[in-house]
Formats: sequence, C-alpha cells, structure tokens
Amino acid sequence: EIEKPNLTLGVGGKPLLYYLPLTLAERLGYFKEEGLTVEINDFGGGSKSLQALIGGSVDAVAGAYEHTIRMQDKKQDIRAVIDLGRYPGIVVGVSKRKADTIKSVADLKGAKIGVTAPGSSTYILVQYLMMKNGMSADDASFIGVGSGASAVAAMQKGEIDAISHLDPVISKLQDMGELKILVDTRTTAGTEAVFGGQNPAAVLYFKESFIKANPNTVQAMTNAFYKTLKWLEKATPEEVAAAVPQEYWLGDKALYIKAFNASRESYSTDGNINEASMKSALNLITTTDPKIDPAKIDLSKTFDGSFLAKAKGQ
Amino acid sequence: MKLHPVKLLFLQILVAVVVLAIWHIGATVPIGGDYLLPEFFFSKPLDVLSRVVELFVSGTIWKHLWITLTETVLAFIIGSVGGVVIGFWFARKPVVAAVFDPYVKMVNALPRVVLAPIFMLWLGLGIWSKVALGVTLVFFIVFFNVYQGVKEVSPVVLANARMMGMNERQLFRNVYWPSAMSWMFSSLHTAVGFALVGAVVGEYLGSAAGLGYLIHQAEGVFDVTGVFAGMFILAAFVLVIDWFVTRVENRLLVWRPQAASEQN
Amino acid sequence: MKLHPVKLLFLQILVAVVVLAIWHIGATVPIGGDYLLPEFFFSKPLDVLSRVVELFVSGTIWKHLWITLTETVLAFIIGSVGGVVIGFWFARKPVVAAVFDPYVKMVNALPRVVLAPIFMLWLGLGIWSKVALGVTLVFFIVFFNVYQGVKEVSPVVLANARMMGMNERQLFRNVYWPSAMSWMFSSLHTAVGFALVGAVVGEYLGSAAGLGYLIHQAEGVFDVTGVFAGMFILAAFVLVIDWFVTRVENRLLVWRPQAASEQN
Amino acid sequence: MAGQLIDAAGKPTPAETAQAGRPISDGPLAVALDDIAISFAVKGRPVFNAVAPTSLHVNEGEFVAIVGPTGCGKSTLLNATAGLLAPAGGTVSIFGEPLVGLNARAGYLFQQDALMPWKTALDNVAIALEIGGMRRGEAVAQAQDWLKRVGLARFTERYPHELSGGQRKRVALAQMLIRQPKILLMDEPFGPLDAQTRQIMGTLLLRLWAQDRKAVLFVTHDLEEAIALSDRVVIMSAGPEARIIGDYPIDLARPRDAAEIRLDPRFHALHRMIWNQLKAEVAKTYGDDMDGVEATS
Amino acid sequence: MAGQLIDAAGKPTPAETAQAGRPISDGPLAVALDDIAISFAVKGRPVFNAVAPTSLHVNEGEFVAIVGPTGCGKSTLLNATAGLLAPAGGTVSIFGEPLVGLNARAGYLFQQDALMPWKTALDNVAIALEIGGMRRGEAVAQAQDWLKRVGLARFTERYPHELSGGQRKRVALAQMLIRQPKILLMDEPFGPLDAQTRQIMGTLLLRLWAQDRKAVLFVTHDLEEAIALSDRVVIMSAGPEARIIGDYPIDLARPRDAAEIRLDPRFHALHRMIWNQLKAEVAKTYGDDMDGVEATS
Ligand SMILES: Nc1ncnc2c1ncn2[C@@H]1O[C@H](COP(=O)(O)OP(=O)(O)OP(=O)(O)O)[C@@H](O)[C@H]1O
Ligand SMILES: Nc1ncnc2c1ncn2[C@@H]1O[C@H](COP(=O)(O)OP(=O)(O)OP(=O)(O)O)[C@@H](O)[C@H]1O
Ligand SMILES: [Mg+2]
Ligand SMILES: [Mg+2]
Repeated sequence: EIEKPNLTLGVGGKPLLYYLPLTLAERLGYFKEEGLTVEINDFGGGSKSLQALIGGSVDAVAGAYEHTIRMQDKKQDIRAVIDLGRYPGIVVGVSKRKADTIKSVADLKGAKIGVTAPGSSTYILVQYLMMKNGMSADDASFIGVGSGASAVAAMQKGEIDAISHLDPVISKLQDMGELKILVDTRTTAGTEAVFGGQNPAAVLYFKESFIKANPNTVQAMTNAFYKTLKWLEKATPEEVAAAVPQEYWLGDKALYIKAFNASRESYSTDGNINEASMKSALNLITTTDPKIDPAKIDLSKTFDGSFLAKAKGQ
Repeated sequence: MKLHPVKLLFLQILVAVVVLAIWHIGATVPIGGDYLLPEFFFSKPLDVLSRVVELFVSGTIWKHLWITLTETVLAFIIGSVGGVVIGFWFARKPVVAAVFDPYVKMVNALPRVVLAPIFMLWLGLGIWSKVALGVTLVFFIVFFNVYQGVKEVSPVVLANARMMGMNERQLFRNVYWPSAMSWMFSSLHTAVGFALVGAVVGEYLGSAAGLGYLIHQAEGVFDVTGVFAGMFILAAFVLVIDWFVTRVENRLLVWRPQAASEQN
Repeated sequence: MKLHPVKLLFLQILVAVVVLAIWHIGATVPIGGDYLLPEFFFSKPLDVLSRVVELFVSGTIWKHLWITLTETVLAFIIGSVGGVVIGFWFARKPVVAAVFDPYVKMVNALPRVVLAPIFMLWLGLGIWSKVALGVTLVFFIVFFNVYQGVKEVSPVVLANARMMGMNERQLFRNVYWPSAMSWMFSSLHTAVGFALVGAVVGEYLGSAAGLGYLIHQAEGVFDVTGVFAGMFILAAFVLVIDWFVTRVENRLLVWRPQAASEQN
Repeated sequence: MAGQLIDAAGKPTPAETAQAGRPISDGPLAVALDDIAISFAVKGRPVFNAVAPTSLHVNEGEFVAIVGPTGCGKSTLLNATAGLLAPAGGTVSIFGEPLVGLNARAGYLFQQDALMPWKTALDNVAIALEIGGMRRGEAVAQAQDWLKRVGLARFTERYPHELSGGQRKRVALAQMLIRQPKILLMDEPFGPLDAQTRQIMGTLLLRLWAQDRKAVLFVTHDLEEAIALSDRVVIMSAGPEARIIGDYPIDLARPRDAAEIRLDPRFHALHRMIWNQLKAEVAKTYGDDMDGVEATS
Repeated sequence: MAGQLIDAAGKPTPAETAQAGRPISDGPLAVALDDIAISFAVKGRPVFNAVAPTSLHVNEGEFVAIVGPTGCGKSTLLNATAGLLAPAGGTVSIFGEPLVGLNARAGYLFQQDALMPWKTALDNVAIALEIGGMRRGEAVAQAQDWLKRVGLARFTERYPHELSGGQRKRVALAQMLIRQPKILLMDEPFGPLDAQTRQIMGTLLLRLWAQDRKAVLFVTHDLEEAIALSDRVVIMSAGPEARIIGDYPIDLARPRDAAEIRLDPRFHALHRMIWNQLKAEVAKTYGDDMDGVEATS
C-alpha cells in the first residue's frame, strides 16, 4: 500500500508549458485516482526546488533531468523515474532588428544574449551551441533577463540582440513579431539538429533514499504521470486549454494554443529515457562545465526505469 | 493647519483618482504611437479592479490572504521584539556592541533572496521560512533605531533616574523604553512594510499558497492584471496593519507635546 | 568602559574564529549521522576562503565588484537624498503628509522583486534598474526616520530660532537638519545594507555583471562555495561603505555629548 | 503709600490701573495686549484658562517688569506677545498693528535652555546676525565682542552642554541682545546668575536700553531687581485665570546705580508696597493648595 | 568681623579654614571630599581644570550652602559627590566609605529639568517610592501628599511640558524629598520660584532636615537664602581651577523664622562679611573677561 499518501512536490515555475504534464496530472485528477494528495510548491526557479528536495522539505520534484547528473557530482543520489519532456524546449532566437546580421549561431560572436539566468539551462545551451561552432563561452556576453515580462521587455527595448529562452516568453515574442528563431529545441527536427537525438528535459525525480523507502508511493506518482502523458499524446489543443486554469492562457487562448502547438512535440510520449539521450545530456553538461568529469558519472544511477515499466504494464 | 477629516479624505481620494487616471490614460491612449504604460506590462486600472473584486467574490483570495497575514504579523512581531531586545542590549553594553558591530552590519547586507534556500532547509516550506525572511528585514530596521534611540536618552533625565536608585530593569522600564519609543515607532512604520515584503518574497521563492504565490503564478504566465491585483491587495493590507501600529503608538505616546514643527 | 582598540580587535577576531569554527565543525563532523550544516547548503569555510582568494587573484571579481559598488553607492545616495528631502518636506507640510501618508505606506509594502520587471522596462538592463531597486529600499528607511526626526526637534530651540527671525531655509539649515541628523544617520546605517541588497537582488533578477550575477550563476550550477564567497565579499564590502558613513557622522555630530547610556 | 502712587496716575486702584498703559510718548504703543485670554487644552480634562482676559500696554522705550507667583502665567504672557501662542480671546498689537504670526520686532530670552546644541557659543551668537545677511567674518567679530561683554570670552568654542547653567543663560542673553530688537521679552534672564553677575548684566541691559528706546518686558522673581531696573512693575495674580492686578510706576531717577539704589528710601517704600500685594497673592495660591505647609512670614 | 569668626575656629584665614570640615559629631563625615580635582576634556583644546584640588567636609546633619560666581564649579562639585563625575584626583568618601559608582545615599535635585517627560507630575513623584518596592497605591497616596506640600495639588495629572518652570522645579523637589535620602544635593532648587514660594519651600526643607539629621549641600545664588537656611556657607573661587576659599559658620539660633531672621543684626553682619569676599571673587572673573563692561556696585 501507499506509504506516503500526502506528498509535497516542488517545481520551479508551475505555469510554464515546460511543466504542463504536472498541471495536467493535477487538474485531471490522476493523483487522486492513485490515492495521492499532492501539494505542489512553486519555487523561484528549478534550482531552488532541487535544494528543497535535498533539504528535505519536498518529497518529489518536477525538474530538469540535468539535475540528476549534476547531483552525482555533488554526491547526492537523485533519480528520475519518468521523463516528461524529451526535448529541452529551449529556443534561441534573434531580435528582428538583428536578423540581418545574425543569421546563424556562428554569428552570435560578440552579441548580447539574454538568458533566464546565468548558469541556467538556457545559458548552458547557448554555450554548448557556441562551442560546437568553434567559439568559446566568452565570445558573447550573457545577460540574465529573468523568466517573466522582464525578458520580453529586454528584447522589446533592444537591450539584447539574441535570446535563449523558454515558452511562454518565446511565443509571446513571436506573437509580437520581435523574434527570428535560430534554434528550436521544442521540436524533433530542431533537437536532432543540435544533439543528434533526444535530450531529456523535465523529469520527475526523487531522492534515492525516498524511492527505497516508499516504492509504492513512487509507483503511484509514476502511474499518474504516465497516464497524463498518454492523455496528452491524444489530446487536442482545445482539450489542453480547457484542462489548465484560465490564467495560464497568457491572456489570450489563441496565443496559448499556438504556444502549445509549438511545444507539443517536446512532451515525452512514453516517459522513457534511453541510453543515447542520457549521454547526450551528459555531453551537454561536461562540454560547458569542464569541472565535471564524465568518467565519474554513472548514468545508470540517474534514471530508474523500473517504475515506468510497471506503469506501462498496467 | 489641521485638516478637516472629510477634506482630508477627499484629498486622499483625489490623489488616488489622479494616479488611476494617469495609469488608465497611459495604458489606453497611445502617445506618439507608443503607449506610456503598455498594457502588457501595466494592465489597466479597471481590469485590475475587477480582478480584485473577482478574487474576493470567488473567495479564492481568503486562504492566501490569511497565510500572508499570519506570516507578516509573525515576522513583524518576532523581528521587532528581537530588534528591540538586541537594540537595548547593545546600547547598554557598549563592549558587546563594539565587538558585534561589524558582524551585524555584514549580516544586514546579505541579500535575503539568497538566504531563502537556507531558511527552507532549516524551517521547511511552511510559513516559518517566510516568517524568517521577514524577520531578517524587520529586525535590522528596528534594531538600528532602538540602538540609537537608547543612546539619545537625555543625560539629565537618566542621571536623575539613576540617582533615584533605579536598577537596570527599572531604568529600562521607566527611562530607556519610553525615551526610545518614538525611535522605535518610527522604525515600526517602515518595518510593517518590510515584514510584508519579506513574507511575500518568501512565498514568491517557494510556497504553495499566499499572496506571493499568487503573484508568482500570475507573473509566470504574463498575467499582469493578476500581479497588479495581488500587489493592490498587499498594499491595502499593509494599511490595516499600520493602522493598528499607529493606534498603539498614539496610546503609548500620549505624553508627547504636539510636534513643534507642525505648529503654525 | 571603553575598550582598548587592540583588545577590541582581538575580541572581534575571536567572534569570527568561533563562528568559522562552528561552521567548519557543522559542515565536516557528522553529529548523530547528520551534518548540522550540510556541505551542500553551506560549503566549508576554508573552501569559501580559498574561493574568495581565487576570485581576487584571478581578477575576475574586480569588474563585478566595481559595478555593484557603483550601483550601491548610487542607490544609497539617491535613496537617502530622496528620503531626506521628502522626509523634511512631509514633516514641514502636515497637510501633504496626511494626504500622502497611506500611499507612502502602500508603496513601501510592494515586494521589490515584483517591481523588478517594471524597472527593467523603464530603465533597461544596465545599472540603473538595479539602482532603482536599491533606491526603493533605501528611500523608505531614510524617509520614515527623517520625517520623525524633524518632528522631534526641541520646541524651545525651534521657537528661539524662529524668534531670531530665521526663514524656512535658515531653519532647515540651522535647526531641522542638525536636529534630525542623528535620526538620519541611524537610518543610514540600515540603509547601507539595504542599498547593497537592492543592487544585488536587481542583478540577481537580471543583469550581465555584478556580485548578484556571480551569486546567481553559482546558484544555477549548485556551486554553494561560489554563493558564499560572493556573500562574503558583499559583507566585507558593506563594512567599507559603512566606515565612510560613520566617518561623516562623527564629523557632523562632533557637538554631541557622549551618549548618556554609555557612561559607566 | 500705594494709594498715593496710584492716585498720582489718576486711577483709583491698582487693579484698574492695570487695565491700560500710561502713554508717555505720542507714538503707538510698542506692545498692546488688550483683553487677552489664554487657555490650554489638557488631555482628558477641562480646558485650563491660564490667563483670564487682561490687558497690558507698554510704551516705546518703556521698561516693564512682571512679577507674580510661580505658575501664574508670566511666560504665557510673553509667549503671546512673541506670537508663539495664539490667545483664545483679545488682541495683541505691536506698534499699533495687530500681531499676525511671529513678532518679528521682538527678541525673546526663554526661561528654558534654548541654545542650539550643535553650535558653539560663538556660533550660537553669530548666527543671530548671519541670518540677517551679515557676512560671517563680521558676525563672528561682533559675537566675540558680545560674549566678552557677558563674561564668556574664554568659552567661545564650547558647545552648550559644556557650559554651566549660568554660562548658557549668558550666551542666550548675548544671542538676543546682539540683534538689537526693538522689543525685548526676557523670562527670568538672570535667574541662574550670582547676585554680582546679575548686577553687571543688569547694568549692561540698562545701558543698551537707554541707547535706543527699546521696550522691555522683564519677568523676574527678584523684586529688588524688578524695581532697580524698571519703569513700571506689574503684578500678576495667582492662576488659573491670572490677571494683572497691580501696576506700580517706579519713580526713581535715572541713570540708576544698581547697588546704590537699593539704599534709597524711596526704593524701600516701593519695595514694601509691592511686596505686600505680592505676598497676599502668593498666600492665596497656597491657601488653596498647600494646607500641609504653614506659610511663614 | 570676618576675622573674629575665623579666629573662633582657630584658623588664620578663610582659605585655610576651607581645607577641613569642622567635626561637630563623632560619627563619620556624611560627605568628605578630599583634595578632589575635576577636569573636562574639551575637544581640540587643552584639558579644562574646572575644580583645582580642594576639600569639603560635611557632617551628618549639617546644612552647608555653597555660593560662588557663575560657572565656578558648584554643579561640578555636586556631580562628583553624587558619583556622576569621577574626579581626576582626590577622594570622595560618603559616611566614611570611599564612593564607588553612584552615591546611593544621596538625593540630587538637578539644576536642569530632569523630570521624565513621559510621566505625569504624580507618576514622576510616585516612581521614586515605587522603585524602592512600595505598592503603587501607597506610593501614589504619598506622592499626592507631597505634591500638595509643594503647592501642586491641582497639577498632579499634568505632564512636565504642561507645567511652568517653577512648577516643574517643585515636582522635582517633591521627587527628591519623598525618598528621604540621608544626603541632599540641591542645585539652585528655588531658582525659578518667587520670593514668597521660596520661603515656604525653605521652611518645608528645614523642617524635614531637622527631623532626621540629613546632610545638605545646597547651591544657591541668593546669599540671604544661604545664610537663612544653612549651618555653614562655603564660597568657591571663580574658575578655572576653582577652590573653596571661604567657609563661614552661621551661628544663628535655630529654629529660624525665614522672614524674621533677615531682620537680625547678626544676619546682616554675616551677610556683609560673606558678600565682601564673594564680590571680590566675582570681580576677578570679570577683571579677566569683561573689559567692555564696568562692574558697578
Ligand atoms: N502647555 C501647557 N498645557 C497646559 N497648561 C499649561 C501649559 N503651559 C503652561 N500651562 C499652565 O499655565 C500656567 C501658567 O504657566 P506659565 O509657564 O506662564 O507660568 P509662569 O508664570 O511663567 O511660572 P514660572 O514663574 O513658574 O515660570 C501654569 O499653571 C501652567 O501649569
Ligand atoms: N562637560 C563639560 N565640558 C567642559 N567644560 C565643562 C563641562 N561642564 C562644565 N564645564 C565647565 O566647568 C566649569 C564649572 O561648571 P559648573 O556647571 O560646575 O558651574 P556652576 O558653578 O554650577 O555654574 P552655574 O552657577 O552657572 O550653574 C564651567 O566653567 C564650565 O564651563
Ligand atoms: Mg515661566
Ligand atoms: Mg550649575
């Protein structure tokens, strides 16, 4: 039976499309169906929700897969149990004003690039792209623009030439006609072009000790999310829009649907993380952070597929 | 020089109306093709108002309001009591004050946003980590003022009280405390606002409820109307708390002559 | 009662050593299987120290330090001047004060984190949006104190000065200003810290450089050592600014007798 | 003998005499308080009527001393003349014009310490000239001279808290006199001074007064001093609702020698006369309040 | 005549007389200031030696008046006796024991306003008893009684700023006397009071003093008052480096009637004698400082 029916879950920016499966699982009542009462705590950022997990104030986190790798380096045993987003969902685009001079990633040299925050995944992705294109990380200046309206403002005011960001900022900028997209990891094509395969983004992860102590609870959570992914696979944009709270619609349902459609491919359909995509994620981190030694990372400890397998079997 | 209450209220409302009018015009009338206060960033006053009404009518706000209220009041009380106690202690023990002085100032300069994870680690995700954040703001504001207030005690009044034979406790009660009171209350008015800021920022950085949570949610989806509605409720809220502080102040400071600077 | 400077320094260092020792033990010696101060959240004092040294040796810190310094000093100056001016104005014009009172308190209660996007919109991503954030903190702290300070002017001294024929400007210079000075300086000590907090939080929320940027960057990759190194530099930094404030204070307040409460 | 004096002024009783000033010059009265009443609002108690409707007229160049039991309303009366207190009734006219706001022609030496604690003795005195637009150098030179006259040449650089009570009072005296106001309001100016210094200051004051016909309102508890210095001694009744109940012209020749004059028999006659009325007045206060203490003398 | 008195004490000059107290009783001296010197550090100037090494002994039950030119160091001397100022040299002994910290046996009536502004007159007086552990009800009843004795029965609920200067002084007087301390330090206690009230307060003070042999150090500028009240009048020289230069026993019979005694020829003789020394002393001060003003008298 379920060891811990009352669960606290952390997330860094719940209304973001990145975490859509979480909102859906909640709104569709799948947690309840599994006999769980989940309190969702929203944090100022993904890293803060991870800290909360390690500090013990939340039991589970919907966060970036990348965290599980980094935590191994910090000797913290964190494991993902199900994948929610198979592509990073990050978009690198340039301001319309600079569209003529910056045509590809190679032209980013010397540009002012807005990222959600220094050190965040949006920042790392651009660095990765630049390194792949033979530049060093210092060849551009990075400006943290935050995650909300301030990012839009920075672009609109011409404070930055390019941006590496997530939805809904990207959709909003597109809607405003401010943005020309260079790299789009919301789509299969875009992600394959960058990584040559999948690169897991949002996952559900726990502390290893928690998994051990509460296997049934973890199973129930995995089940709920698996069901959500399956629901999402078939849902129409209209259904999704109807399922989320109205405030999430960015003030305009049409815009929300547009944004959802753009991100649709990035949601995982089976919840699995395969070997190749793990490596791809590790590669992304070690390329940009030379302090992390790939030899010391045991990727098999980042993802525990046993719960997913059981969920699928149901 | 004293204004009639009705006239005062009228003027206050006038100020509000003028501000709202500027906001409304800035958000809806383009000036030279550009909006002064683009709706995307500022929403519109009427929208905000109707959202506020909606929040109250639908009842969703009460739970959040209650949590934030609890946090604010706790932060305010704990922070001020701490500030008063430590402020007095430092003022009365110059050696302690001299030794700890640099550390107090250092701690005061730590960005609270960065401390949030530590508070969550120690105090969990409930209200206490938010209270702690508020306390770190309130404490310093009150502390520095009480510290100075005690030092400003009139030397003659103090000497007289000591000659009367007052011990340290009696001096505190009869001299330092009443003398530092106007300093303390001055800081409390600032502190009320900061207690709320602390609570809200704490919620903003990680929580499942409260006004800061609401605002954070709204921000993530560009719901400026929601953000402004939340801020408006916050602001209205602080007036209520401040009103209580002022009542206590007027009660405790009956002995004071009318401020000299206000006489004709 | 006054401590010898060498002895004082010794005691101050002792406090630092004790704190660092506790930190070190908490982070490295498990107590009942658990660490009191887990390294993941607190790093280790020696690591932090060596990181600080590294930052200075490699020279990367200077640019960031300079930017944060500029922002802090600007926020401090603009905020205090604004607080002093408006504080005086309100204290001298009770009608203005009464009308705006609720609005000042409301604005003081707005969480600055939420205002950041608006400042960025208006002032861009450069230093000015951070300065603005610092100003919103400093201003209120100074304002409330100056406002009260002016009201505390001795009625007899004021009446005497007015009988001498001083006009409003002369009263300000010769009576209100010196009289409110100790109130003002008390608030300035708090404000120094808050100016820095404002600047750092501004950088934290969006910037290309500065200590807040460094801290945020370190946080993003869970580099607690980096976070603490940044905070340590911040804290050391504020002492330097505060030292200047204290010098100015001692200079301007030469006329004051030794604080009564400090006499034996 | 009281009667004789009063009759000379053509008025039947001291109390009635008090209702009007005795015009000496043709110009307007320097100070005219007509039927003024002053009340204080005391929290949670009925209004306290400190001064009942009463009148006091002071001519240009006249030196009027005010005496009265402690707490009767002397300072209150000066405050009203200075424009610091608005009377609840009656009018205050200065040189024929109704007083609006502060009395700009008056200098006021307060009963309490009123020096600016953040200025040295010298600066406290010099500022009185500087605010009138005088260059600092000149103002300081004059201030130095004035501090010398009040015996504080060696204390110019002291802050008020570094001075004795009497020294502070003398700085305040210099601060007021240096401006040479046309009306001097002085509330126990020589209170904390020893008898000898009192006389020296009194002589200093009289000399200045003689120079340019200043009007002086001088509150003191020293009746001898009042008689020795003034043209008229005014007695206030014990409060509340204090009024002026005696008005005695001092017909001693000028210039007067502060020490010699006390030996004059006329001085003694005046002193006895005024003292008798004053004594009766004070006894009244204690008759009400002080049953526990027998009033000796 | 001065000589006669001094000779009676077996000392050749007043200055030398001042070097030692005259033991009347066998018990330890209530106050013994031996060779005390008091200096003030004045910023940016050489140290100011207010009081040069000087001695003063006061017996239990002795009433000593201190007179001297303004600014000579009278308040400073009281502060040292109270333990508020540490002397730069010499020793202060209270009832035979060296004084450490505050003088717990003394009550001090300060020259300046020292009432707690946040307490009503009644509370200001009552607190003096309450801190000793007395129940509030009892303390208030006694305070009420004391306020009545100083003539303020109708002002018990007033805050200090709502009282006149003389009223505040009387509240302070009640506040000090209600504790019945063994040593009374009084710095111009009757300064802002009218002559009549002064006498009443003086009588009140003498009565209390007679009751239980209090030692009194009484600073005043009113030489008549000093003589009328005290057993000994002590004269301080003009500062800086002020010393006690005269010590006159007052051999007038007790109990004294405050008014009657002034008519006594012995009173006049004493007054003239002391006054002559005092006058010379004050003249010295002005000889140095006040070239602009001729010292009349
Ligand atoms: N602010 C006030 N509120 C209430 N009553 C006051 C206030 N100021 C003065 N009084 C009262 O008014 C009366 C007159 O006071 P005032 O200070 O004029 O007396 P005074 O004649 O100067 O006495 P003194 O010789 O003691 O200085 C007193 O009874 C006093 O208690
Ligand atoms: N804090 C201080 N710093 C420097 N000098 C001081 C200080 N206090 C007093 N003095 C000086 O010491 C001398 C004695 O002062 P004190 O107050 O004892 O005089 P006093 O005899 O009480 O005079 P008064 O009769 O005017 O009250 C004065 O010249 C005064 O200027
Ligand atoms: Mg008075
Ligand atoms: Mg004195």
